[in-house]
Amino acid sequence: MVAVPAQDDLRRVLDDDGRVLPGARVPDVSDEYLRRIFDVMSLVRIMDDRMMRLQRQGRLGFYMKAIGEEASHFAVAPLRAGDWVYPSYREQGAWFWRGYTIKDFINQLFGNVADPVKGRQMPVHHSANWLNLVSISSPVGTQIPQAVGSAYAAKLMGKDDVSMVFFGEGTSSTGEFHVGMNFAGVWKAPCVFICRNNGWAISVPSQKQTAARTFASKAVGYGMPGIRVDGNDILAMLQVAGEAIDRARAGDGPTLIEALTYRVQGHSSSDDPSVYRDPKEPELWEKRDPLNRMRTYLRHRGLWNEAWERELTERYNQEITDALVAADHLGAPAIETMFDDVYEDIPWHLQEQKAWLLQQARTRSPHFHG
Amino acid sequence: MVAVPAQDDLRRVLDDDGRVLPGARVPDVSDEYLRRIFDVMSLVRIMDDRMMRLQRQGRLGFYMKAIGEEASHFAVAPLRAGDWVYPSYREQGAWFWRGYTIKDFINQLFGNVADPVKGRQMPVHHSANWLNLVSISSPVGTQIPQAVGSAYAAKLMGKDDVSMVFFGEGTSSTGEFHVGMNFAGVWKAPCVFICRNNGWAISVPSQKQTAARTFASKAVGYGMPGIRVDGNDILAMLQVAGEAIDRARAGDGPTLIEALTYRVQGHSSSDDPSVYRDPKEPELWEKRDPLNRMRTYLRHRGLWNEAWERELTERYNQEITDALVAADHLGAPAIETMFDDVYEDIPWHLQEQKAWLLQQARTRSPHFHG
Amino acid sequence: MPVMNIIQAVNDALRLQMRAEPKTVVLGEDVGKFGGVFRATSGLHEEFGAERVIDTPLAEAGIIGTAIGMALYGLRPVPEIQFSDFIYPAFDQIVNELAKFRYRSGGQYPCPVVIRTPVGGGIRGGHYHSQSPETLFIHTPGLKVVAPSNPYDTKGLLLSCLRQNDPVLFMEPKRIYRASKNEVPEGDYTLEIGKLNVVRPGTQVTLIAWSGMVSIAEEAAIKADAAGISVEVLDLRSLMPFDIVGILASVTKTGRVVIVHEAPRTCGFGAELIASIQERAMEHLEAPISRVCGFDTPFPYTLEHEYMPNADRVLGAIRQTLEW
Amino acid sequence: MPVMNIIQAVNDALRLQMRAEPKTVVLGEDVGKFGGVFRATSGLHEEFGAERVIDTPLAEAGIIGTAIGMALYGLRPVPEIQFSDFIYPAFDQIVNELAKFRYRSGGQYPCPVVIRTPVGGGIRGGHYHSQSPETLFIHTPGLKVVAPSNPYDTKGLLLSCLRQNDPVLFMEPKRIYRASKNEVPEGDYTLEIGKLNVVRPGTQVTLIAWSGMVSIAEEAAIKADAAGISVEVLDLRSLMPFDIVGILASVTKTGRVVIVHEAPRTCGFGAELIASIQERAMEHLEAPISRVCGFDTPFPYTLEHEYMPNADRVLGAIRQTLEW
Ligand SMILES: Cc1ncc(C[n+]2csc(CCOP(=O)(O)OP(=O)(O)O)c2C)c(N)n1
Ligand SMILES: Cc1ncc(C[n+]2csc(CCOP(=O)(O)OP(=O)(O)O)c2C)c(N)n1
Ligand SMILES: [Mg+2]
Ligand SMILES: [Mg+2]
Repeated sequence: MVAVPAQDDLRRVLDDDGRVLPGARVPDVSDEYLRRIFDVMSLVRIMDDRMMRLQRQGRLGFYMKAIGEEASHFAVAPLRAGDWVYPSYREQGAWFWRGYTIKDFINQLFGNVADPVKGRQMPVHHSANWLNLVSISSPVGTQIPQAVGSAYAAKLMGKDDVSMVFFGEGTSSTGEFHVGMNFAGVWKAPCVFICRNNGWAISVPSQKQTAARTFASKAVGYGMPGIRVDGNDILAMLQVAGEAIDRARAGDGPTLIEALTYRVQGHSSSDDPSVYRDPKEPELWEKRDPLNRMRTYLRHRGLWNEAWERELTERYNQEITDALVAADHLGAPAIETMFDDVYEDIPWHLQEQKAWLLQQARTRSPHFHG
Repeated sequence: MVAVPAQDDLRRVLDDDGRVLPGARVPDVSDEYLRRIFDVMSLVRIMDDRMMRLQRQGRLGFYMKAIGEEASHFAVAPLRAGDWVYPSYREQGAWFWRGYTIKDFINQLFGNVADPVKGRQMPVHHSANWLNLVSISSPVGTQIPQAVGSAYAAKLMGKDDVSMVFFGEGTSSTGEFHVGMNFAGVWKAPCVFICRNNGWAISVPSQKQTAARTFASKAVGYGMPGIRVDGNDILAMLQVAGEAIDRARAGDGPTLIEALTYRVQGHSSSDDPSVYRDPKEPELWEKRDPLNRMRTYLRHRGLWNEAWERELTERYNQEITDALVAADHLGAPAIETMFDDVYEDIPWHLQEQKAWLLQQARTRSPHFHG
Repeated sequence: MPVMNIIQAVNDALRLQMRAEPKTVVLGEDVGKFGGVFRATSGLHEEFGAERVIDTPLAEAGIIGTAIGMALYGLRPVPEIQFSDFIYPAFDQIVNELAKFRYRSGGQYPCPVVIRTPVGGGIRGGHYHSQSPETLFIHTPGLKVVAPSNPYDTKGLLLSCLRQNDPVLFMEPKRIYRASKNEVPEGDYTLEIGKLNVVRPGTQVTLIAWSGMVSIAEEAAIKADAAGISVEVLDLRSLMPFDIVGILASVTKTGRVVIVHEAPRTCGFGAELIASIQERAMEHLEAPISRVCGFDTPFPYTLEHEYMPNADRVLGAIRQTLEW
Repeated sequence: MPVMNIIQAVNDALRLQMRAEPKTVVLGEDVGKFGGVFRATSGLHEEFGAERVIDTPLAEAGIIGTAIGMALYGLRPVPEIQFSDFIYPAFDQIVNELAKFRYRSGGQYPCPVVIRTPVGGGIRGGHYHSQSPETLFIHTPGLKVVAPSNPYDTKGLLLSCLRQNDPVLFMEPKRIYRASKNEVPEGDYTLEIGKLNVVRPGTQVTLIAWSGMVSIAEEAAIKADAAGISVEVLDLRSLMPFDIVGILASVTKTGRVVIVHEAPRTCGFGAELIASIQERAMEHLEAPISRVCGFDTPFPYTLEHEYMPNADRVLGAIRQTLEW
């Protein structure tokens, strides 16, 4: 069972009910900014819910939810547009915050002709180079040294862009985590590492990933600061991410942030957590739900009312419905696109294979869209 | 430049001149044991010297010296015969201490018919299963998770054997280091990790390997103790290794030991350090030579005299000469042995290839020994 | 005899062997309480405990690296790689260590590790849940590569693998994990590694397949039969070593060969089969040997059915071979 | 024109490109002050500084992983893997990431990383300083694989690689790093990737080689010539894509083919060449295509000369092909 964390080494601003803790410093952010975050966080919640239902209806092959972890996505909020983000598969908020649209998102899930990645990857493997959001990979951890490379490149090219990379606590066990962190330390790369500790890696609890006291403590081995933050506390998230981004941009090097949160539901649409974990555990964490806590905080600050939330919920639900309807009318990418983008130009052997497939398709295949 | 280390976090018993430091506890070991260690340490020094000269004469393809680092090898001394050791390529002392003979050693270097590994690997890649010394690999770091696997296996099989693994500080940058250490922490594996920090990984100084303050501090990330020891201080080495081995055997889990030492000469016979490092740096370290320090200590303890060292030097030199002469008379392994040990039995395709080669060899090759 | 699917056959073989041989241990991601993402190790944790059915940290290099050390020490580890697409972080441990340990130590250190891993496409898994990496391991001396296509072979071959002393990559066809069913003896039995199975005898064309492609080959053979073409379908079952005698017996009879595999065409195992056959039976060949394979692109998502070989394509190749 | 060896050609190409294109950076183990263990990057650190000639920590996965991120951001990284035997810790980054980035992102993220690495045996390097892993990368869609055999081709091809937008594995034949010398233009020039070179024209047998085996092939051709056999030697230079047109032009002329490579025989690139040739030119073949390769064992130490293909073996294969 994932214990509710000791307070001592955990950065918090809000208590579990969304009230500012005595003595806590509230980050200096505008009302409008906070409302935008709540807006996008709500969208993530709504989207996850809708897509999971669609998946259960058999209309979507696969989906991965972030329910209960959404606040951690907003580590990207203090970034500039020119900064680079390497997400894992569970940070929908990072995409929407940076301008990825509901249409982009849904078209990717359906892998249709309007999918930004041309139907090449499974659902939830987005890519948006126009937003400096890097293509998601399934093998976990690979993005970590890559983010360090981008961070180094910015530094070398005399730009002050920062790179940020997300991964789960399970992923901290990979060799890639180690080599990425280690290079970042040596290079003083302007890179911020967000380890979403949601307690579980599919069926494996975080205590089986490492014997270290905290994931943040792993920073010691790389000569960089490691900060543990309540990942369900949006204000604390914004604060520690903002500090780390500033440090990086100022040339003071990388930071590891462990965002303590919890995977309230299954790992993905293919998972059934009842097989391996106590159903009481998620209940414990539902009380610390990031969206509820943010709502309470906004209400206290006079920034929330029911009508507003109702309006945005309706609006997003409608947008999602519209995007789904549109997506339904969009076919699969043309069969010949299978051979594009393997290389910049199509070499002879792929030309040959393409011609053969088109020939086959014309005469036989029921799936021919070309 | 590799700085002479701060005293604070470094375990030492002897000062640089081989005198016991005020307040230091001398490990409780017998005179005979210490003399045996000095004996074997001398052998390593003599062997390295002879083999390097041989290599320079073009009689040996390749060699790797340990000069200046020999004390660190004796981390194996407190082990039992049943314990397992996974060396890297620079711990000759570990081999000789456990009973690997001068003949074995030299036959391996020559890859002749008496080579314990049948001429399969480059010089210095020994293997001695009868001594629980595991086959050395060139790719660095791979032995680290392997040692953890053996440690786990012993635990599972109800034996109290300990595994010990050696690697250089450069190797701590590999993914294998991380995954091995991490598994060991989680499994509380009876495994002792000896990181020989000799300041250099070929031409790369240790400060370019990591931004961590010390290599020992990396243990924090794995929830195990990390101890930094003066690797040129034989008494301190025996002490920390003995403690770690006892902990492991008692079921208290793994330990990372950083043995601070220095690679006084080139990385290998192929290297020329004058290209990349200040020649004054090794001079600094020669004053801290582990063999000299041990000699002084033994002399103070009344365990050393010149005649004894002269005798053992002569004896070893003679044994080496004899082994070289014998090795000279031993030919290469028979050509058909190339196909043995790929699998337990030789499958059809290798039978076919073997027959073809023997046919070729009979008619053509000047190298045919079969 | 009970009817089993492939998952059940794997599970049964592991359970039998773990009962018979206390040194056999299973390790990998999610193999414990959860029983594996495909449930192949289901129930083993309950029966044999967390020490022998080990949920590891998320690191394939660690899974294989520690399995090697276990095997050297005397255990019989059976690591699972959750998808073969995730095997590459362990690639160094597999090709430089596991495969070479016996050889490089002059026979001192055998390393009997049996790596189980699901392979192949057809489950809408895209780039990273669909790959068929057999070439990489067949090309690595020291490894055996076994690739059954049905439950009966799976159980018998897995038991054989667990009892021999070489490292094995045991490829399981995930698309038909549950769909492929046949009668499987309850108790112990083994099948010889390195022997193919003539799934369907025939006279005019030899059709070679393995793993998930055997059923496609059979489907094509049935269609061919309906069109009056007699096709002999060979299920290789073992790719390293492969059964050259069995292949040549068929090829010298038919003189025409079609090979089907899911992996990309270029440097796929089909190429080796062609090379090996033409070296030994050129005079019997009445047409070029043809291949129906995955294309030389990463495995796509939406177009996966267009990517994968199917019976129509195989039939097309059969016809072309005959018309040559 | 100055005479250079392969090391100098590599060095010259890197220097020229780094001068012309400030985004080009070199990274790897010991590539900085030391100039690489083979000295291929010698002097670059002095000229371009530690920020563009980067001594990395000891981790191939980090070298390639960070190089990918650099390339995505806009740099032109040229990582060195010290020996190709040590490339496997980076295998996941190469096959799952580098090779697939452009494709999986729908063309959004090209990833122009040129990995330089010495390959092949003959330097008494044993298992881990001798491997020829080309098959593994040719079989990975998305990568180009280039393997020059001499200084002139090395410089021209390396410059081409550095200026195109796909990831490349650039294999350097370490045995002849210094021994192979020819005239190399001082300034800029490029050679087209994907085109073979007819090293020696001939009429009776086509002999296909690349990398360190080209000189062996030439030696065999000279011996054959002395025996009255006319051999056409093709240096493939580029393995992915490979020059099928050039190969077929020769094969349709000679009707007989011998392929030489150092990598183990089974699933080596020779197999693909055989498959591709017989698919397209079966009617022209007058004998089975034969292979002279490394054996299917790990690369041995003492017996390395027995292991490696040599001119006598190639000549033997040529004779057998003619006698068939
Ligand atoms: C290299 C690799 N091995 C295995 C997997 C299969 N897998 C997918 S997600 C996952 C667990 C990841 O856990 P964590 O890093 O904690 O992220 P979370 O899912 O909790 O967000 C595993 C094992 C993978 N994707 N990549
Ligand atoms: C995976 C891998 N990459 C690169 C090399 C080449 N190499 C051999 S030794 C070495 C440096 C090792 O340094 P360190 O770990 O500090 O050990 P030391 O040589 O100092 O004892 C390198 C880079 C290798 N053997 N293995
Ligand atoms: Mg997690
Ligand atoms: Mg070192």
